[in-house]
Amino acid sequence: MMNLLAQFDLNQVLSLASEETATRGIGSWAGWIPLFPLIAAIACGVLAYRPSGAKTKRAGVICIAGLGFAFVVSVILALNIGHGQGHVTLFEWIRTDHLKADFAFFLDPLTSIMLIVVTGIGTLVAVYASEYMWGDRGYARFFAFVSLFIVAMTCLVLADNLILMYLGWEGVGLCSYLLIGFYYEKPAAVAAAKKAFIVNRIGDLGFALGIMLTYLQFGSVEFAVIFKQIEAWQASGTEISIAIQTIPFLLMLGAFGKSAQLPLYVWLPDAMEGPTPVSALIHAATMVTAGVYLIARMLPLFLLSPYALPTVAWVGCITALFSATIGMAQYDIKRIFAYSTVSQLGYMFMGLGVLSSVGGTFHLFTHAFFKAALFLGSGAVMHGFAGQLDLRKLSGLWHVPGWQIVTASMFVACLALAGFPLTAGFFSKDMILAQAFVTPGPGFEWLGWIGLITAGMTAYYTFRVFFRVFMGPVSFKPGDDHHGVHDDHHFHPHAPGPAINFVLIVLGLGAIFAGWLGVGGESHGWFGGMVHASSANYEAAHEAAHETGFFSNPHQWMMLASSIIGIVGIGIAAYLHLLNRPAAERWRQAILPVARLAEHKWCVDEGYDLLIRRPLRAVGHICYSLGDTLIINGLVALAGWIPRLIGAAVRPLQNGRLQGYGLGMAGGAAMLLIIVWWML
Amino acid sequence: MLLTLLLIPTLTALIIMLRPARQAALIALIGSMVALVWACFVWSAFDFGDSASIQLAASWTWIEPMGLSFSLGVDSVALMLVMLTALLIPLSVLGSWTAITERVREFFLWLIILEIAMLAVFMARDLLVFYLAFEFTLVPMFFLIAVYGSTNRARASIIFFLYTFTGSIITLVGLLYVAWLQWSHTGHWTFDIATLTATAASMSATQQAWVLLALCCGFAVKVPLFPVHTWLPLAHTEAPTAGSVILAAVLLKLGTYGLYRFAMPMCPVAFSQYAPLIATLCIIGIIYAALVCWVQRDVKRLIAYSSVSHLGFCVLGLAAINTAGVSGSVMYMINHGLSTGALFLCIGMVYERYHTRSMDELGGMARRMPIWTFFTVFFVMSSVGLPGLNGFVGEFLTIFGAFTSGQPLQGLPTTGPLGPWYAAFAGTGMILAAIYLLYFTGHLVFGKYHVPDASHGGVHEHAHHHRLPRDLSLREVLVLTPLAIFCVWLGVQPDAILSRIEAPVNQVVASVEFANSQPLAALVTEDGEGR
Amino acid sequence: MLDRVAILWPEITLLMTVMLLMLTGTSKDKDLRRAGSWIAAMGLFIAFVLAVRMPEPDTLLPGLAGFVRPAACVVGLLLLLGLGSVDTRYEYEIDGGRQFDPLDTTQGEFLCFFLLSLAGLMLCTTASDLIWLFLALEMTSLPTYIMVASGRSKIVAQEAAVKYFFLGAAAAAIFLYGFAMLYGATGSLHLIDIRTALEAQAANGGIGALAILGLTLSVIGISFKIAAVPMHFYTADVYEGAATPVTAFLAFVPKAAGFVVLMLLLSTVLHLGEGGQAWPEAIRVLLWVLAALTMTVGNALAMWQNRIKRVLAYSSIAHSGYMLVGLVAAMETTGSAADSPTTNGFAAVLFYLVVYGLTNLGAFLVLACLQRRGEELETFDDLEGLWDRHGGYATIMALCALSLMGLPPLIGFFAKLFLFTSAIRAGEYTLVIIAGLNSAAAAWYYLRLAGVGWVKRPGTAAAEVERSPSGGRRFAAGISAVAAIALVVMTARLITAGDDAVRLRTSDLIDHHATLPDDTSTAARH
Amino acid sequence: MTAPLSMLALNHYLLVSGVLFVIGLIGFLTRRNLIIMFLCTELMFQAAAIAMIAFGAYYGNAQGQVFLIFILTIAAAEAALALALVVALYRRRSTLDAESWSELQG
Repeated sequence: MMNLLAQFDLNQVLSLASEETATRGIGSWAGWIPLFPLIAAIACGVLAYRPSGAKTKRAGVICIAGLGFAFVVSVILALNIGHGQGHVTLFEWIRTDHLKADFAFFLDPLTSIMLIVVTGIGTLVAVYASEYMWGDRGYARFFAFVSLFIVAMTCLVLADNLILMYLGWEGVGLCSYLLIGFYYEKPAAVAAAKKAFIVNRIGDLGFALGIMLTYLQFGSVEFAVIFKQIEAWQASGTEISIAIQTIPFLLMLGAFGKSAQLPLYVWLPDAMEGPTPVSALIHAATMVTAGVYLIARMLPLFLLSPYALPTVAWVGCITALFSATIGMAQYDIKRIFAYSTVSQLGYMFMGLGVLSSVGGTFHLFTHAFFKAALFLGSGAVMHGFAGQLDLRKLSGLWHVPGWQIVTASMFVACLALAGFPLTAGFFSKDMILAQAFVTPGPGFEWLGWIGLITAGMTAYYTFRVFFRVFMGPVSFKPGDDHHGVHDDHHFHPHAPGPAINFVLIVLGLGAIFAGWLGVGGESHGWFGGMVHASSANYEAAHEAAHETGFFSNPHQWMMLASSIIGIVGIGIAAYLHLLNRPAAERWRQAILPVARLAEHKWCVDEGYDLLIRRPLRAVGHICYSLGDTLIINGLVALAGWIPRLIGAAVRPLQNGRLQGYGLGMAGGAAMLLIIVWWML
Repeated sequence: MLLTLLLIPTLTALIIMLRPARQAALIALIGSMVALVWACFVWSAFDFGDSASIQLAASWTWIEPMGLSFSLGVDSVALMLVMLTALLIPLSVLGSWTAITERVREFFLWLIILEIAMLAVFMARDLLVFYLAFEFTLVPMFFLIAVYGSTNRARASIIFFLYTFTGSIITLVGLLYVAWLQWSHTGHWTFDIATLTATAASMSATQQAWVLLALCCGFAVKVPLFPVHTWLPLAHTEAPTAGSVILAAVLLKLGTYGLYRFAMPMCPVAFSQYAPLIATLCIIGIIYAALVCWVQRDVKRLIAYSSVSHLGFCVLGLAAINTAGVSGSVMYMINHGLSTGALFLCIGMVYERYHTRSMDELGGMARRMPIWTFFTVFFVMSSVGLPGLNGFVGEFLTIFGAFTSGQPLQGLPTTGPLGPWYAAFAGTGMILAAIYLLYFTGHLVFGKYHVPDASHGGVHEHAHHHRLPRDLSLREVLVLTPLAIFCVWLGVQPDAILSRIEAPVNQVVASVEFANSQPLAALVTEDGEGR
Repeated sequence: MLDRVAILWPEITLLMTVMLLMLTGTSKDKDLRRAGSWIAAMGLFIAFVLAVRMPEPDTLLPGLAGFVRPAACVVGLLLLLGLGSVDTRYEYEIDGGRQFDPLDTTQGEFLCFFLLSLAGLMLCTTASDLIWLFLALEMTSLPTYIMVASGRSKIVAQEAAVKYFFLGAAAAAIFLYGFAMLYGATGSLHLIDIRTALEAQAANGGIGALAILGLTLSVIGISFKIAAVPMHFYTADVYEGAATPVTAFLAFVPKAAGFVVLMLLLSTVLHLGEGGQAWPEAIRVLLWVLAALTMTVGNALAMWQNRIKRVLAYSSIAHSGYMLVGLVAAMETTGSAADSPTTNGFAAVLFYLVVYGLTNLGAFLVLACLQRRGEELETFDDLEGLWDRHGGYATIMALCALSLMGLPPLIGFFAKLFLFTSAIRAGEYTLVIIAGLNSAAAAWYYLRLAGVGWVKRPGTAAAEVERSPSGGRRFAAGISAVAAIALVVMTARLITAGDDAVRLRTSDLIDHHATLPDDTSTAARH
Repeated sequence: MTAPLSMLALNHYLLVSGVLFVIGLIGFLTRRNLIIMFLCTELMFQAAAIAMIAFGAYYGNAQGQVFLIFILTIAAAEAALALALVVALYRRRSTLDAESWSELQG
């Protein structure tokens, strides 16, 4: 690590003169963002290995300071960047005459939004975790990994070329592996961590091949060069070769792997084994959005091929619907929110797919806030009730003293997630659905309708959790995780402390007011402006939408429709889980086979295990037992035995009898004579 | 200059022989450190401006009528491997400080003799000197495995010796054929690599094919390419820690170095003709070995099979016959040496404490050995090919080489027989690598802590001989830290090596491309042919 | 005839030493008897000095004597050292007070037979006609039969002598018949005349069937001496039965004589093959088959052995096979200036002979130096853990075994290298591959031989192994081990000497048959 | 010297020597008694001698006979040696059967 620091060559970072673009040298500040979390990571790492490290809170403070400073710099960047771009090269990384990839940062409005989300949520989670993780043996180790995660995520977001993004990509994969497997003594956690890393790796292979194909077609992996080339082609109208059109599909594979979309989503629900702050930060707000950021960043490339974006849209939509159905049938709060994250990510991809890049990124932005709030809230519940997460065993937390703030922020976050009017989620989801009905594309209307239905389901399962856990009669059973050791019979929940409450309040406010950023003005307010200024903007189809809308203006129409759907969803949830809980059981009995299947997550995990993992292991066994030991070693032993076989054939002649030898000699001589005679 | 690099270990060997056994380890350490310092001195004396040309050359005639001269010389690729060897020997000496209890003097003697042989291989500019050293590395390795190995070491050492010995004899026949061809043209015997490569390159395609087959027999066994790899897991599971570190880190590179130095330049036409076949063998090797790794219960055999899988990438890079591929493969040789060598050291440290290598008896070390866990996870990530660490650069470049080989790159006409599909299948190797290495970490490092039998674990710590602390002692940390620093340095700053090996790699690739583009009129006249 | 005597001085000195030994051997005075081996050594040394300076005989391969005789003397000296005091039982009895009876002592006679056999070998090199060849061969082998019989007091020695004698006699009869047919085909016994007759036959329509059959029979008969395949049956039993120093003697002297005679005989048809090939097709195939069979059977049988002497016996058969490869490769037809010594088959055989002689000697002498409960070492478990008990011997055994295997830095590798290069030059690719695979297979038992001393711990049997009394053997074994390493430096000189030794006698020298070529250059060469 | 042998007469002699040689060989392989075996080898020697003489006569030079003399001397030497050996063996095993000598094998 020390070596990495020396490489940073501080004066270069501080040098205000950035190369190409003429912004006020803002690019060079970008170098600072990954630097501070890195220093924090090293400091916490050192602390982790000193025996006294676990006792003090110092690690938490260092991490919060590092991330906080990065957040401040990101905010300054976001304000100063306006609609310009920044670029700074820290040092040359890979330089063969074919392949050129430097450790360089590229800054544009889209990057600054992502930076704000990453560092902002990161700091808040660090504050939350400083209290939540207190008392755990790996306290310093946790903060080392979190700050390392922020370093990797910022590198990913700031990267100016695909290979550096790949570095960040795998870096976050490593940190998620380390953090999911944080409680390494629980076999389930270790298995979940391994599963996350491997599924991500499958996606990363697609991403790597995509990078190579990009290099092959564009001769370079740097965004600036690629976008310039695309503009040149579009200007000259040259025909786009099939090879170039396959690049988006490969990159998509990487994006779906990292953002847990349909084929490769299985790792996210299991990632809940990790500590809750990790779930909130990595598996809700930041890492899983990397896939969305990749597609947003490379949107011009995706536009080249006619089929890329529709596929993205449809995969996103189906994933949203699919995971919403599973979410409705789960009982573990964190699992429900995990499936809801997969579903909301589906929405973001749908947004990008239907050419509403603003909608997609804005949903990403708002989702980060309310989903983090939901996770941290459920974390507080888990912390307070000794690891209890089953919604059937918790009820009426609103009335328990000290839990009011948590309930309030959870309520606000649930409203946002459900898309209740005027909350953040409402605005972002509405943009996506509106655009779905407007953009001409294969079956995009159907997309819209499915999106609306899923929105209803989302509202239902969100408030199912809320009404079950926070409303209704007060009754709770503690979990088995003797975090704070109390004996069972007269257990009293241990209310969340000030740090947790502060963070929940901030996120709650974010969940409400974040929506206003994207409203107003002709292109969705400040947020829209920022996105349009970046590489992810797409103008064309927008104006045409107004005349041919279903009603006079699709947005007004969509606001009305989605709010009705949201309220209906909330109503059903209220009826079933607050007013008449036994009715829920009766309804479940009515559709028992489907309900049980949904509970078992449509047996997707078992399917993968059966179709892929078990056959591969069988092939492994066959290769080892049959291939190696039997065939190859067999052949080698056989080759080793040939001389011995010849020996065995000749050995009987050596029987020690004098005349036996004489006979052998005479016979041999005769045989040789015959050969010579035959040769004459 | 180079001769002194050989003389220092010889001197150390002599002193070890004379001094009492107690001091053998210390002398070995000092000797190998001095050799390392001298190697750095050689590195500084080496002018990387024209790193393609042979520098620091020196030669003494040995058997004049045979044209055999003991000539040394090194270009930047060979220098890299010399530095790798010079670095690893002191580390493995330090690594096995307490591991070896009886016949200590012979152990370090064999280790230093092994170092002499390996350095001679990389520095040889004369074909026969290369071959002499190439085969002589077998003897110390044989004794290291046979005397200091674990349970069925006798069988493993004999199989190791015979496997490689048979392969290399056929290579000898191939090399002699080329030498004789040169003699029948010019009338005087010489084994100088440059002249022989020139003659060999002008051979007819069929002759080149035969010579390539002969060369591959010896080098493919050493690299362990797919069908002939079964000796490696046997040798590794039985070898002592230092033995398997050197075996994995340097001895396997003799094969790939041989392919790079001899197979490609000597039979360019045949090599590019058969490159798809070699590439398919590599890919099968990658996937086959990775799957086999996944079902192993013995940790050392798992890492051994992982070396087979990783070196599949290395040779794939060579078969790509373009700058990215070949420089990736050279990078891979060095990176694999560092990361797998370090992994073996880590396993050795656990073996020294609990005397077992099977995952059933051992697990969850993280709780009791945090520092060891850091290093093991670090090196696992390096060999999985995590960007930012050294494994990634080599792996990415080799797959990238295979991907772009044969495709008209932007304005750069690259010949090369492979294509994107080779890269795609090789890429699955990256996923499988993650699977089996995390399977290994999941069992050995994380998960529930269990030790062979708890008493033994306890007793062992206060056992009679060296009282090893539960986590890593300072000595052990000192062994692993330089490797970790190199992994990070090569990961963040691969240019240090890439830029230096650019020239020789380009030279080899250009020679192969030139030979392919050459119309085969310049055939070797047939009279040279025997009956 | 007198001029031939001028070149026989080394043999004459040996014969004189034999006479002297016979006298001292039976004298009553004890230390005079014991001085026998010193006298023999002196005789050998003088012979060596003379052999180096002898002028070239007027035979088909004039230089051969200049190379083989000094080599024979050197190896002879080492063998003599290795002999030490063979069959010392009678001497003990004398010390123990038994009345000395000249009839019973065998010490003196043993040394005489030793020197006679060596003289026989040296005579082979200067043979110019078939009679001389026949006599020299018989003179080499007859003493060896007695040495085998009297070398050791155990019954197995007599059994070995019986087998060796009878099969030897039969083989002698075979090659004698071959000589007769050769004489019949060419009408002369002088090798040079035979050569001119065969050159004439080759010129008009190929060499006659009688000559080819005669040559084949003699090659088969002589292949008994070099233990080539059809005639190899006796080797293992005789080597195991005889005393170890005697076995060391058997492994080198008859084999050297056999190869020298083969070279002389085959040089009558050298370069007379159809279409300018080195050998007539029939002879080439014969030698090819002999070489391939000998290598493969030798190595194959060696795999099964557990007793050390039998392993070394079969390994010596395999080495004869490798040397036959050199014979098949033979000399470059054009004899051009560019013909470098390293691609000359015959030169490679001579070089291999010397190297094989030294390293094989080392291996046998290590066995001779050690004994278990007064008896010779038997199986591999006697050698286990030798490194811990007798470090020096384990190293010598390892060095000799690895050199016999042909492991690079040692001299054995260069010997095989020259064989391979000459075979490749002759275009015998398949034979080279077979030789390569054979030496790879052979690596198994050589590795076992070399490794057993180092790898294993001393077992119960090995615990009782201790040094045998005589000091000379240790010194001889040490020298041969050092030779395995140091000779590498001498390879250049040795191979060039070998190349000069096998320069075929050009036909223009034949007419002035009587005058000896006073070629002064031979003396300067060594 | 009398007129050299005609080709026809030569063939007769060669036939005799060939038959003699084969008889010797078969005798050597079949007869168990050591002395008889030695005599068979002597028979093979004499067969070679006859061939030598025949060729000598055919070519009209005396080299064949010179060779004969030496063959006889060597045969005598071997006879002496053979008998000495046989006596030593008889003292050890008191049997002359060749089969009894098969301890060394494998």
